[in-house]
Amino acid sequence: MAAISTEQAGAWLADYAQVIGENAAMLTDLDRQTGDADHGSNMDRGMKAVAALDVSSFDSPGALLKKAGMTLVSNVGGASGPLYGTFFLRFAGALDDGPDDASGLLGALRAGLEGIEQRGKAERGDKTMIDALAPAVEAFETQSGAGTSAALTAAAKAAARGRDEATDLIARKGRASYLGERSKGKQDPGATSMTLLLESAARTLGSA
Amino acid sequence: MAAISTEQAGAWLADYAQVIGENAAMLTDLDRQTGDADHGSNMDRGMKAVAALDVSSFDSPGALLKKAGMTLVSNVGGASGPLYGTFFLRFAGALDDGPDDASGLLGALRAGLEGIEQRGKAERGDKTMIDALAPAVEAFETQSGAGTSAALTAAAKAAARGRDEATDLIARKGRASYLGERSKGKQDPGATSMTLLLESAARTLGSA
Amino acid sequence: MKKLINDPADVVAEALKGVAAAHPDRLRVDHEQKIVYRRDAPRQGKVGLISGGGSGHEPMHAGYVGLGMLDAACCGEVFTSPVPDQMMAATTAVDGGAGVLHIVKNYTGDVMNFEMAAEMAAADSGVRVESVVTNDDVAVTDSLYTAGRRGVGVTVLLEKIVGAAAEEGRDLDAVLALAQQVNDNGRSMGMALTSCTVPAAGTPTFELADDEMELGIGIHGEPGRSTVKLAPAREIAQQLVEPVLADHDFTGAPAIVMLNGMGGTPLIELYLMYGEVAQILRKSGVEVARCLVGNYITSLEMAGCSVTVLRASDELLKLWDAPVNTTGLRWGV
Amino acid sequence: MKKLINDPADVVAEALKGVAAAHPDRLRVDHEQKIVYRRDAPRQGKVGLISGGGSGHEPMHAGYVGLGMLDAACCGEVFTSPVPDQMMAATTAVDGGAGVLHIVKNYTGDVMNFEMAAEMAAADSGVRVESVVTNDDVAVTDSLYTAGRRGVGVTVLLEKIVGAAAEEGRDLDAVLALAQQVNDNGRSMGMALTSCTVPAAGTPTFELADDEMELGIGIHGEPGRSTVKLAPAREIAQQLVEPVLADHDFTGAPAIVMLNGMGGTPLIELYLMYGEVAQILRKSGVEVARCLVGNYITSLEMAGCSVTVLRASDELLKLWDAPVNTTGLRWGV
Ligand SMILES: Nc1ncnc2c1ncn2[C@@H]1O[C@H](COP(=O)(O)OP(=O)(O)O)[C@@H](O)[C@H]1O
Ligand SMILES: Nc1ncnc2c1ncn2[C@@H]1O[C@H](COP(=O)(O)OP(=O)(O)O)[C@@H](O)[C@H]1O
Ligand SMILES: [Mg+2]
Ligand SMILES: [Mg+2]
Ligand SMILES: [Mg+2]
Ligand SMILES: [Mg+2]
Repeated sequence: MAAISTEQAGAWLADYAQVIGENAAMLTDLDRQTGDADHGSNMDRGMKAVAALDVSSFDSPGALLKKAGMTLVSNVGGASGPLYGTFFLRFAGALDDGPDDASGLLGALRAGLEGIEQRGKAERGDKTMIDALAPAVEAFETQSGAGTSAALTAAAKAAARGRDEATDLIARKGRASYLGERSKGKQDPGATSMTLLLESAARTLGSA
Repeated sequence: MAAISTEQAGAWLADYAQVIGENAAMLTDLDRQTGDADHGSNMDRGMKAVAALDVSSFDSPGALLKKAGMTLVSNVGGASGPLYGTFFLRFAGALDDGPDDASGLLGALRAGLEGIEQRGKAERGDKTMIDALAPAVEAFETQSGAGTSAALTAAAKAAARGRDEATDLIARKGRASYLGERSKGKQDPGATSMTLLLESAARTLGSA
Repeated sequence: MKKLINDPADVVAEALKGVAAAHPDRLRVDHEQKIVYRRDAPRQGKVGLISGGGSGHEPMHAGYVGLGMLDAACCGEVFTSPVPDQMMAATTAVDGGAGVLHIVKNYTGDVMNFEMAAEMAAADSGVRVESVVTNDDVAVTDSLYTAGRRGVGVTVLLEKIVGAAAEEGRDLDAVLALAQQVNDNGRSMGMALTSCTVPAAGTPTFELADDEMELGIGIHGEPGRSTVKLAPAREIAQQLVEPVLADHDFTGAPAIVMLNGMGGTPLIELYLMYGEVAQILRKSGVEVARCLVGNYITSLEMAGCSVTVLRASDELLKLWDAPVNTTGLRWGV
Repeated sequence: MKKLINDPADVVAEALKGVAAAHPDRLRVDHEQKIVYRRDAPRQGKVGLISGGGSGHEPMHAGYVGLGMLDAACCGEVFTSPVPDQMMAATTAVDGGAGVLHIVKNYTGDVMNFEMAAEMAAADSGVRVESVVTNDDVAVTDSLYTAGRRGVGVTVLLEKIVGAAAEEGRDLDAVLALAQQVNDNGRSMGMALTSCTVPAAGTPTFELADDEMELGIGIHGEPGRSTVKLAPAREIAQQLVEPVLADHDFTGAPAIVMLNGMGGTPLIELYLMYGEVAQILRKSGVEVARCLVGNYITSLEMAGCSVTVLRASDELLKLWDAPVNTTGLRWGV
């Protein structure tokens, strides 16, 4: 038994796919301002493919989330494909191997973060999705004693705060880094989609 | 002795060159609406070259105007180059060979008109420069008894009238003919520059 | 107006400086007269081929000067036919004793200027000059009450095929007859998504709303036959191919097809359009033997495309496949 | 948005249909995986060359597949790098036993996707894969606090030169070393007069006033280093060439120069720009041995251009001149 059920993992992916669909235009528009105007369509293409997976055919949440990660790698491309793909692949591995309480989820989140850091060679403060995910993992850790639900809510809030704080930064990784000073004041698309992912987790994995 | 002096011919060309310079943008704009947006720059390029001729080096008005015609042919291109070039070449020949009164000028104008008709294979009503020139020649003929000055004034007025009447026609020659019905209501650039030529003649050849 | 230019009056002269700088191995440029020559012209015994027209249609015509195609291209101002002096000079310069063919697109200005040049050449130089006037544009349906069909895409195919025949050593009569045959068997139709801006004019030649396109355009940025609702590529392909097929029988013979960009449309869209066109042709029983997809005869930065179909034959295909070495078309060498 | 397309989501797939329809003699298209193969791949004993990237840069890369250049091109969505599955499939398909070189442009997405593909290929198929990452864009001056210099124009020259070496039968180590040498000796700089519109986004990526231009752009319609006042071609040439020459020594060796259009700029302007660039290079003591003028690596319908200069050698010129038969570059065959 892992920290969440396969059904919960499925609900998370379904919810995120829907949220991404609803926010694709907004994400692409953010990417228009500091990148190449495709982050929303990239994520949407990927999550549509993920949403088409048959949840009932997977016998563990890790198996499902691993397939989701591979599906993202195979369908998204760009920077976000390998990064989100790696996130889910690592998350999945740690989840199935971890304990069945909040600390299991924490381990999975941390593994996902480390995967993104390794793949993208970026760190906090570079104005990327890491600026939403890293504070979220921290907040989850701080609150994990209060149970998964409270920890996820705190994580989602921290992600949003991290996303907003990153807006004032100068990008040092990814396409936005070419803008130098001009990236200041623009909200990062990846940090935005990452915040949506954690908000979606809070909605769907809370009762774990 | 021809119907006009070499100096008068020179004054005509100089005046027309100036008028074309002033109206080049307007002519190009008319051509933008029914053609390819170059009639003003075409005529201006040609008349600038004509204005650079040394009038004092020609020993007859015909010699000067012939050179002007050749200069237009060599510098304008497009439809208007051969047409205005032919006009001046034929005008020049008839002028030097003709009598030294108004009828000499009439013969020259008529020769110019015929040259344009032959070169362009167009006729009155096709919505071209002919629609200004042909009525001008007629009016000149009607008024030629009253002297060159009166005849030229009548010719210029008739040209303007012809130009305006042509606006309602459907073009059947030149680039505007591709527009079919859509050419209706648009003023023809060539009829406009031709009217300017006759107005210029009225100003400069009137005392002939 | 946003263009990579200096003074609008110098665009053609300065572009020719670039052509001369880029291709000294293959071309020679007479900057005074604005004529682009094949480096090794005149070729003794070979029929000389010259063409020309307004500039703004690049690569046509200067891009088609070289082995297996034109001997010279006379460059007019933007969208303004060249002057007879240019054609005269080019005619004299490329004549290798076998006469010269003038390839003229059917526009009033081009026809008159080439006519004057041919008259003068006959009188002055004694070079035998023949002319072919291309008029393949099916958008002009009425040729009695118009200046007649415009010469568009077929001009490119004709210059290639006739160029190969001249290179082979055919005589002027044979080359002229072949040119006529190519023109008679080719048809084109074009459309625009946007207008273009003549440098000296400074503003777009026509206006189109965001949901409109122009159907039946020529190549001078002039408005077309009609302004219609913007449509998906699939329908546009239909609107272009149907009038072409309705005007000539293209079945039962190999066809050479050109999907041409007007200058501002990216290659990805041209290939997409070609896919649509190819499908319609297949369904209509037209067997495409050779094709070109790209910018070959353009209207400055206009967005849009045109379709040209030529009814070919084994002989025409052989000439098509013959070596050509120009900056715009190159193969076999 | 005015484009010759059907559904924005289908642009790449449908353009590939057109590519397949147009060039069955030279190319084979895997529509499922969006890979364009050289018709006769794999070639036994030849190092396989694959490249790929987002679409919207045509003719790059599919236009460079063929004899003397690439064996396969993996086509991503518009401006989105392809996915590892594509590179994996292409790698396996083109391997002729001599290993495969991945030619990657330095963008975060491209690098990561190709990296994953190489990892997977090494694990799964046993094919030896090496990679070269091009990064020639001098507009990115700071590579510590950015994703590093972008891979732009040099990629085209590299694919040609390295393609000739692979065709000659050189082994993977030699081909890789040559690729590194070409990348190390080439520099580029680009500018835009207008933005472009990603089909799926529907609005232009950035805004520019009528009197502004964007300097130091990449090839994804992303804004550049700075927005500056629109200038005459002569000054723009200076603004592009100076940083290129400041970054590398191009004197004392033959140079290969590319004046590249971004997709929406007509050839007449590109030649005009080349004239300006050639003059500056001459004055700076750079001897241009070969050049390309045209649309070779584009950003959809963006108006603008880039300059690439490669310090060559007799050996590189020999490889440059070797036969190439792709839809985007062709000579000697
Ligand atoms: N090296 C990196 N590490 C982590 N995240 C990154 C990195 N580079 C880019 N990103 C994230 O990816 C987002 C852009 O994704 P997307 O637009 O889909 O890819 P692309 O930039 O290839 O078009 C950025 O907003 C940023 O958050
Ligand atoms: N066949 C013709 N006969 C007489 N005038 C003509 C003919 N064709 C065109 N024109 C005149 O030429 C004018 C256009 O000249 P211009 O714009 O300089 O040449 P082009 O049409 O080659 O660009 C038209 O407005 C018309 O008056
Ligand atoms: Mg992006
Ligand atoms: Mg005109
Ligand atoms: Mg014109
Ligand atoms: Mg992208």
